[in-house]
Amino acid sequence: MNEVEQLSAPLAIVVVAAVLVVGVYVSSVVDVVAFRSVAGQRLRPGSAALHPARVARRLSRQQSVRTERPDMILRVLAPAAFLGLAAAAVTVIPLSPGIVVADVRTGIVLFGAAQALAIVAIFFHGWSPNSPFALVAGYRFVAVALSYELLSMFVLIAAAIPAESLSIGAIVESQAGLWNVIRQPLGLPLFLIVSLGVTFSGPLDLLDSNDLAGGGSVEDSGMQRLAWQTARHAMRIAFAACTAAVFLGGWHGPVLPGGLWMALKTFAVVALLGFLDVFVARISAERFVRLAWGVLLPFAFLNLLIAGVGAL
Amino acid sequence: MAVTPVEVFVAAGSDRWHDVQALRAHELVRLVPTPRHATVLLVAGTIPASAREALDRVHDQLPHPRAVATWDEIVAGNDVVDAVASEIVGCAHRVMADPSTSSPGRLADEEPNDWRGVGPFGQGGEGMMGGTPYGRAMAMTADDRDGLSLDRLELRLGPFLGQLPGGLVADVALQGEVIQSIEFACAGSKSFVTADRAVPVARRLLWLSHALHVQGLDAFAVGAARLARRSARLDDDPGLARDFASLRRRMRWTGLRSALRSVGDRDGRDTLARWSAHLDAIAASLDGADSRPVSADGSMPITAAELAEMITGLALTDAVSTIIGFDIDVPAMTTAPVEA
Amino acid sequence: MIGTIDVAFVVFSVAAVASGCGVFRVDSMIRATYLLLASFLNVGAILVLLLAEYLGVALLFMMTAEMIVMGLFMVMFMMNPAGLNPMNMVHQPRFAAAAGVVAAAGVAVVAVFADFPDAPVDAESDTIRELGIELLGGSMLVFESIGVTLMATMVCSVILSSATGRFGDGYEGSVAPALEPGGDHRPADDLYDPDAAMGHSMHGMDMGGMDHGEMDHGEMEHDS
Amino acid sequence: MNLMTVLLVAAALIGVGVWGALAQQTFVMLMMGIEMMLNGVILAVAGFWAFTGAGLPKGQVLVIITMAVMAIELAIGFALVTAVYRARQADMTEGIGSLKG
Repeated sequence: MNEVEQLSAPLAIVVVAAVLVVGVYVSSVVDVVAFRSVAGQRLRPGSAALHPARVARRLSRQQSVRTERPDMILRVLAPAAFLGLAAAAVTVIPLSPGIVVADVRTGIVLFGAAQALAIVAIFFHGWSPNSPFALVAGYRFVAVALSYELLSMFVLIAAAIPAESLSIGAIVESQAGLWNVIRQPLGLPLFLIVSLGVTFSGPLDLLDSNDLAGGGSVEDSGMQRLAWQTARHAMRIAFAACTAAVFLGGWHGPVLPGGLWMALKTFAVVALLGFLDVFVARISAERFVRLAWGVLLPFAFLNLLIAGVGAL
Repeated sequence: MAVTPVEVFVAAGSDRWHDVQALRAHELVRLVPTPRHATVLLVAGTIPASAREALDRVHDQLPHPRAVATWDEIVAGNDVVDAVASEIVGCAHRVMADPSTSSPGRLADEEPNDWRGVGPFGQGGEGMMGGTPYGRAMAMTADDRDGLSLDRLELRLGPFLGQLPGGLVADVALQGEVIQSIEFACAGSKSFVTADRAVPVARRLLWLSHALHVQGLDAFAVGAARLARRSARLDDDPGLARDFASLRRRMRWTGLRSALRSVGDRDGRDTLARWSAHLDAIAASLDGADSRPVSADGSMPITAAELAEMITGLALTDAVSTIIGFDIDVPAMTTAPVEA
Repeated sequence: MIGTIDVAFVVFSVAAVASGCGVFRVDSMIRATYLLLASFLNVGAILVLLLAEYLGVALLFMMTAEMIVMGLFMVMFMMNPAGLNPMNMVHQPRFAAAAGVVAAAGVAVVAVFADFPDAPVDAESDTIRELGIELLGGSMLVFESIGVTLMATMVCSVILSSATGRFGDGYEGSVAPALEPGGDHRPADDLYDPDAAMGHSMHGMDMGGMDHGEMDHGEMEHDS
Repeated sequence: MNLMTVLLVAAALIGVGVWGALAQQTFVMLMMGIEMMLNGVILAVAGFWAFTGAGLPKGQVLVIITMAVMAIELAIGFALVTAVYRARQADMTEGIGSLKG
């Protein structure tokens, strides 16, 4: 752990910004590709690659409608905070051997805290426009989020046990021989469920969902909508990178340089999340809450037990 | 040339609502769930006088630059959907190129009336609750299912809500996400579900397309809408039955079954059973290699009052799923004579 | 000698106190709740500056979850949660402000005049590891007691908040509040059906929240 | 940053908490006042640990105890609010003049 070098502040900002910009763009392209291939529409590589840029250009020219008596501070804060938390989460994840933006000793707890604060940002998004469907969606999301919140913490703590450290860099190093996905087979699927929850996609598409006429985004237009979508993709990148680092061995891998392995694994998780988003139907919040407390949480305990026994 | 799809919000009268769903099949058009996301407002079918003001309000909710297209004014060639789609794309391009042509607001942007506070601190009602300070009632507490008295929010849903069948109007009272009471605006107690009646297979597929969209499966909705367009064409399409079977097989993997199971139980049948009946009917019709009207057996007709009773106490999501599970025949509902 | 840490400390402190004051000044319940969270986050940041790194981040993490729940309760219980309707929800403002000043001054006097030993934490020490070993070593009994207490709390809060109390229906013997502060309580039947509450449900009527099946069950427990 | 400044900030937080708890009328806001006082207590305890405890980890354990107290206060508080609300339909302190059910 000692040889990990902290990047200098300006370089760190550049690195985080680059990771997020590239990541958000790639994640948006993945969404287009996933949608078109599942829908059976023609897939032109050039068109798909330019799609996010075109959408961004169109939305930036669209009016951002102001609703009646919104909570304007929180309305602006919601996407900004969501994006900022994604950036904060990225900083604690090692990007390649020896390179991590902020090698804090409590990296995994900080990641969990960023995820918990993301719930607040998402709730703001539903609360602030002063619109009934958005409020219902935000409220419903919080109920779901409180249910997966514990799950995420147990799964991450279990991953920290073999590393004997809360630093994500140490967790990656502990996977030199055996990746956590094999050592703790329950961890990865549980963490993917959490990732789907935080990015409200696929089965947990309970925020911006069609059954509430767009839910939390029902009043969003123009830049407001663009900012929210950007933040959501940034959060997906943060969770994909964390999944790659904590469960898929991070930079470990043959032949290719470590940074490239990390990028490839992150991309694989982003692609998986993108396809799950398109391919899985939404389940109702009530059912998920039941499932989370009744089934998934016991599995998380089992996972913790496996990790503990493995560490003895 | 590659372009991004134009985002369209549909305000459809109940007579055109199913037809409009076919637009989901078109690559250059994307139907969005809220007017705030749309560039073009597509007005289709007969808009009753009672829905005029709602239409104007929806129109004003579109962000600038915005444009309006009207389905029934478009002179169609041999394919209405293509004609409408190209008109929509044209509209959108014109207004994007010259934002000054954006459709102006139809209603005045103001409160129904000024703030009317009555309390000592200028609040709207007594004890900081209730009253109608802007001409809109504030929420008041009412008993709920958990024995607490929480705020009760009265809303009117429809007639142009993306997730509900076009023209359907319902007055609901919500506490949190739970529907405490719902009343459909309709004439009489005539049954308004079509599942027991024979309808063309294309219409059933269009229903499926919208229903998949509501369940969060937009990509599958595109597939269903494409099948609907193919089945609507006159020429015989032998691959249709096979492609539908393939769509249905893929739908099995989406978790739709567990999402719909035991939602909206009535007489031992849940929403999943209703979906199965619809899908079986489509499959039977397509296997017969013709588009004869078919009826889905087993689906009981239901009246507006019965449906309202069924979904009272459900969460909003489950209520929407339940309503969509019945292929509601809104025209029959609104024009039905009052029965004694 | 003013370093980065001192500047950060001043910023976090001012933010913590300012958002703390904001909690009791804003009308919107959601803003109040999350201003309290902001205050906690800033204190968490100060804890990190004090080298209690794990505690700072844990405070951040825990308070976030706690305030989310609090926000839900706020919206649920409060009338007018967004503060869109003008309101005044304070009483005895002068006395309260005076008490606040006195309390703060009392602690401040101790802070300024008391003489404390000077034994700062070694900046090189691994405080997280030490804390972990302490929690599962010397202070294990304390740590486990906290766990058991929290468990008991969960059970208690479920019992307290459920509609059916230990001795029967939660409405039994309950009294409606006065319509104005200091006034008489309203008659009991304003709130519930007295017959049903006494357990003699001869009318067979079910008022809101009354479940006869559950009530009978509760009485049985009481007798045994 | 030294012990005195940390304690002064803690004093300010405790003062704000006392003011809030006494001035607010609703139970939930009253609980927020108590939370605010505990917030100050946490800061003070952590300050003592950092400057006078020579890094003894027992000081950190005390912070954890305070946090647990806060969690318990919140959970029991909300349960009581719910119970009182159920029984009296009251969410303001004036609503319950007597504790007698």
